[in-house]
Amino acid sequence: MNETVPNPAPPLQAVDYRLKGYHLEAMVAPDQVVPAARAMDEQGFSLDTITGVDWLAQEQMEVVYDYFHPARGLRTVVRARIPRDQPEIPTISGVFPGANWHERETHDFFGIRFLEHPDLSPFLLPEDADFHPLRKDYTA
Amino acid sequence: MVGAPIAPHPAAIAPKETFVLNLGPQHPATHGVLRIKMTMDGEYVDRAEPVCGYIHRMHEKMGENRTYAQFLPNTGRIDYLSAMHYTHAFVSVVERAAGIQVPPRAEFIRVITSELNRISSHLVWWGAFLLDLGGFTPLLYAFEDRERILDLLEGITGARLTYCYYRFGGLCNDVDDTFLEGTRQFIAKMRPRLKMYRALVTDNIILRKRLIGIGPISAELCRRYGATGPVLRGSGVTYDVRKAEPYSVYPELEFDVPTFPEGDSMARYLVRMEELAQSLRIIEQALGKLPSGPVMAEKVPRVLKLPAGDFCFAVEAARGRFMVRVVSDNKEVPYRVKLRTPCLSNLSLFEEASRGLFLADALALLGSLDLVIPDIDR
Amino acid sequence: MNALNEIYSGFNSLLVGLRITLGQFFKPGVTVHYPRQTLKIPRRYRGHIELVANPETGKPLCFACKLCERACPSDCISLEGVKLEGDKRKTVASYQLDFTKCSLCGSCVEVCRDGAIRFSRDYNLAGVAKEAFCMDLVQRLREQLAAATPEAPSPKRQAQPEIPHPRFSPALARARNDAPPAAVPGPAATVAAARMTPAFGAGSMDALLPRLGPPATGRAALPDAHCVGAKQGEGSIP
Amino acid sequence: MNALASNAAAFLDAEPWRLLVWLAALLGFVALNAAYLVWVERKSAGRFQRRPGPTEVGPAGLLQPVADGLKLMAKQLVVPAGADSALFRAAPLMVIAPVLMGLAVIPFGRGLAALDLNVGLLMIFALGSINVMAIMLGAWASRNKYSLMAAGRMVSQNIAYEIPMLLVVTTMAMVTGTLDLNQIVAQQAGAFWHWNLFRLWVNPLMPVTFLIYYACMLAETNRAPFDMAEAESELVAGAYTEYAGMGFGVFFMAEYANIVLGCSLATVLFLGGWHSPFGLLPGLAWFLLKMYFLVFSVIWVRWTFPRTQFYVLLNLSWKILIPVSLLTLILSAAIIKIPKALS
Repeated sequence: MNETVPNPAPPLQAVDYRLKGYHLEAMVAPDQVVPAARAMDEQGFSLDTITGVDWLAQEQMEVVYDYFHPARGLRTVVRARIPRDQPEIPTISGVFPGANWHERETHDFFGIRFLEHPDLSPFLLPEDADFHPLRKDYTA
Repeated sequence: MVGAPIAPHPAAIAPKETFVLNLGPQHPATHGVLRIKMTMDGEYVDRAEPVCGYIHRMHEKMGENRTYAQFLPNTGRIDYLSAMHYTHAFVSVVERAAGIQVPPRAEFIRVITSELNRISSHLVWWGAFLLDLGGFTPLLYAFEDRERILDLLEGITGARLTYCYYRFGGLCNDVDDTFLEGTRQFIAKMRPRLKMYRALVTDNIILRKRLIGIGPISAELCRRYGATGPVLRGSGVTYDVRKAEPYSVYPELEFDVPTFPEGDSMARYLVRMEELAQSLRIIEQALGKLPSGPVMAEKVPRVLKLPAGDFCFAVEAARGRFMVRVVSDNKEVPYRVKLRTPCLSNLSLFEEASRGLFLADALALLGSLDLVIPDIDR
Repeated sequence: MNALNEIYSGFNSLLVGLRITLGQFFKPGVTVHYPRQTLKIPRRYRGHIELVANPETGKPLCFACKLCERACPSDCISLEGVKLEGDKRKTVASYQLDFTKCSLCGSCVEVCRDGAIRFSRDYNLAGVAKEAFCMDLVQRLREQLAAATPEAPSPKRQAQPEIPHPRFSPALARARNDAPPAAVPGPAATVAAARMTPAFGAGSMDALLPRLGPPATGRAALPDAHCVGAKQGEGSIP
Repeated sequence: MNALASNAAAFLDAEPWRLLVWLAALLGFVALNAAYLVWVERKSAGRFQRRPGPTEVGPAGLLQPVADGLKLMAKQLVVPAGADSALFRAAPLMVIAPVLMGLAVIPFGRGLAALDLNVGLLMIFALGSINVMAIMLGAWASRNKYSLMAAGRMVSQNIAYEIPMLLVVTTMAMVTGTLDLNQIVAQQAGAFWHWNLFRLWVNPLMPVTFLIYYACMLAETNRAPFDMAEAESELVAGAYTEYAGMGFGVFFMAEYANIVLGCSLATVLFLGGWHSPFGLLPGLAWFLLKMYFLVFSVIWVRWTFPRTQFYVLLNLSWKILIPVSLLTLILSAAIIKIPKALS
C-alpha cells in the first residue's frame, strides 16, 4: 500500500478514456477493496459511487467502486467479484464516510452484504423490503 | 446586528435532553418527499438523519428492461429541473460506446440548451431557497425569468420540463430563428435582472446575516462524501466536469468556474449566482459560433447494440457531477444502467455538516445544497 | 465606527430592497389569467397522439405496421389492422392509446414513417375516471372528421395551422361535456372539435364504457377495470 | 319623535352604554379590518410579485374575505389528542380580547375615542403583554413540537422587544409630559413639523426613535421579517400548527388587529394623530390615511425581505435597539432638564 501515484497498490491499468469514460481501472480481490480505498484516499481521490453488477451466468456479483480526483480530473474504477451465493465484501465506509449510503443502496438492490457496515437497513426501498430488485433473477 | 453570529458552544450541547423532530416527508422546507429525522436539543440540531426513498422509482431497473432509445425519456425525469444535462449524459455514453460522431451544430445546440436549462434550474433553486429563508417575492421574480427559458425550450422541443430533445447522434429537430433570436433577447434581458437580484437579495443585510458563516463545509468534507457541483465549488475547489473531463464543445468556449473558498452557505449561494452569469456567457459565445449543417449523425443504426463492456459518461449537471454507467452485453437492451446522481452525495454530508447548528441554520444549509429529491431516490 | 458603518450599510440595503419591490409594484402583471386567457400553443407542442386522415379518402393513413407499438417505452399503444378487400395494405381497425401510462416522449411519432400519427393539441385533459384516458384513436378520428369541415386536416404535421385556443366560455365548457356541436366551418372548428372528443367530457363516460368491450366478469364498468379490457373489444369495431 | 331620538342619544351617551356601543363598533372595525387587510395584503403581495392576486370571488376578488371567513367557520375545530382542551380553545379568545381593549383608548379623531383615559398609553402596554402569553399558552396546549419551539421563540422575542419599545414610549411620555393619548395628539397641532417625528429640537434622534418603535412593532406583532412564531419554512405554522377553522381564523384576525393597533399608536405618538398637515379632509380621514399608510408599509416590508434568524433577532434587540433607545431616553431627559436647571 506504500507505493505512490503511477502505480498504487491495486494493479491499475490505463484504459482509453475516450472509449470508456475513465482513465484507470483495477480488478482486486474482495479483501483488497479497503486497502484500495485507502490508497485512493491518500492520493486525494473522492468517491464517485459504488454499485453492483449481477453476473448471473458466471454465478458472480461484481462490486464497482468509482473514484474521481477533484483536482486532477482523473477517473478510476476499482472492481471486485464475489460469489453470488455468498455476496459479502468489507465496507469502505470507514475510509470514505460517503460510501455509507452507496453501500446501503447496493445492498438494497443486489443484496450484497457489506461487512461491518454501520447500518444496512433499506435506503431507497421500503423499510420492510426483503427483495433485491436488480438481481437478474428477480421478478416482480 | 453587531458581531459574529452566536456559534453553538459545545457546552450548550453537552447536557442532553433531546427530542426527535420528524421533518418531512411533508414539510415546507424539504421541497418534496425528503424526511429528516432530527434529534433536537432545544433549537440545536444534535443529529439530522435523512431518510430517503419516498419517491424511489427504480429507473435503473427500467433501464434493463427497455432499449437504449426507450430509456431516453426516463433520463429527463431523474432530476426534472436539469433534464437536458441528464439526457446529454445518456446520449453521450451511447454515442461513446457506439462510436457515433455527432455533427458540430448539434453539439453547439446541446450546449446552448443545456446552459439554458442550467439557468432555469438555478433560478428555481434561487426562488425556493429564498422561500426557505422566508422571502416569498424572489420566487416569483425568478419564475418570471424562468418562464422565458421554458417558452424558448418549449418552442423547439414541445415540452416545458422533460424535454427529451437529444437523440443518439444529434437532436430530434433543428432550432429555428425564433429560438435563436429569442435566446439573444433573453440574454439581453437577463443581465439587468441579475443586477436586480443582487440589489434585492444578495446585498440584503438580513440574507447576509442568514448565510455568512452558516453551515460551513470544508473541501475535505466534500471529498470524503463525494460532494460535487456548486457545493464543492463553494468550498473553494475548482472542480467542474466541463473542465475536468471536457465533453461536447465546451473546450471551444471560454468560461470561468466560479469558486468561493469560504465554504459557508453564502459561498454556495454566490457560486450559483455567478454561474448564472457564466452560463449566459457560454450561450452568447455558442450562438456566435453556431455552425450550419445537419443536426443528426448520418449513420445511426436503427437497432442500437452497444459492444460488450462498460462505459461511463459524466456531465456537469446543475447540481453537480452526473454520471451514467452502461454495462452492455451486446444486446438491444443494456445489461445494467447505473445513474450516479449528484444530490445523493451532496445530501450525504448533511448529517455531519448540520451537527450543532440551529434549526433555522440547518434548514438554510439544507436549502443551499439545492436538492431535488427524485434525483436522490431515482 | 465600524459597527456604525455596518448598521448604516445594512439599513441602506433594506431601503434598496424596498425601492425595488415598490418599483415592481407599479409595473403591469406578467401572468396570464387562465382559463380566461390562454397562451398560443407552440407548433411542436407534444400532446397525446392522434391519427391523421388521408385528405382525399378520409381514412386513417395508418396501415398498422406497429412500429409505434414497438417503440413505445411504456407499452401504452396497442393497435390492430385489417386487410380490406381490394387494398394492398392493411388499414388500422383499432388504435388503443392508454394515456395513463404515456410519458409524452414522442417516440411513436418519430418512428412513424408515413406521418400517420401526430401530436394533438389537447392540453387541458382532466377526467374523473381512469377509463377516460384509454382512448380509441380510430373512433376519435371518426368523430373529429364528423365534426369538422369537409376538408380533413392536412396529414403533414408541419402544415398544421397555429391556432390560438378559443377563449374559455362557460357555454364551451358545457358543450364539451355534451355532444359535439354542429360543424362550424373553418380550422377553428377542427381544433374545437378535437378538444371536444367525448373521451374527455364528464358526460361522455357512458358513451365510452360500452366500447370497453364485453365485460368478462361484469366488472368492466368499475373504476379498476383497466384499459386492457379495451383490447377484448376489438371485434366490436368494424 | 324628536324627543325620543334625543332621549335615545342621551341614553346612549350615558357611560356604560356609550362604552358598549363603542366596543361593538370597534369589534366591527377590527373584524372588517382583519378581513379586508387580508385582501389588501393578498392584492399587494400580488402587485409586488407582478400578478393579479385574488380575482375570482366578487369584483376584483372583493368578496374573497367573506368566502374565506365562511370556509373557516364551516371547518371543524380539531383539538389534538392529548392536548389541553380548555387552554387550547381559550387561547384564541385571549389573543383577540386585549387588542380590542387597547383600541378603546386610541383617539381616532378629536374626542373620538371609546375611553378618554388619562393613562391610555399605560393601558395599551399593560394589556399588550397578554397577547404573547395567550399565543404561548395556545402553542403549549397544542402538544406539538413545532408549536412548542415556536412558543419558546415567541416568549424570548417578545421579552426582548418589549424593552426597547417601552423605552421608546417612555421617551415619548417624557417629551410630551403625559400618558393621555388625546393630549399627546393635541400637542402636535399645526403643520407637520409639529409632529413628534419631526420635533428634532426636543430630541435630535426622533426619527431613530420612530424606527426603533417600528421595528419593535413588527416584532411584537410577529410580522415578517420577525415572524418567528409562524416561520412556515422552519416550523410549518409555528404556534398555529394545530389550529384549524375559526381557531386559526381568530389568531389571524388578532394578527391584523395588532397591526392596526400598533400603527394607530405610531400615528398617535409620532405622526400627529388626526391633525392634517394642510387642512382639507376631516381629522378622522387623516388619521386613517396615516394609519393605513403604515399598515401598507408593514405589508411592503413583509413581501420584500427574508426572515431573520432567531438569534440575530435577539442580537438586534439587545445589542442595538436597547442601547440606542436608552440613549434617546437620556438625550431627551437632558434636553428637557438641563435648560430648566440652568435658568
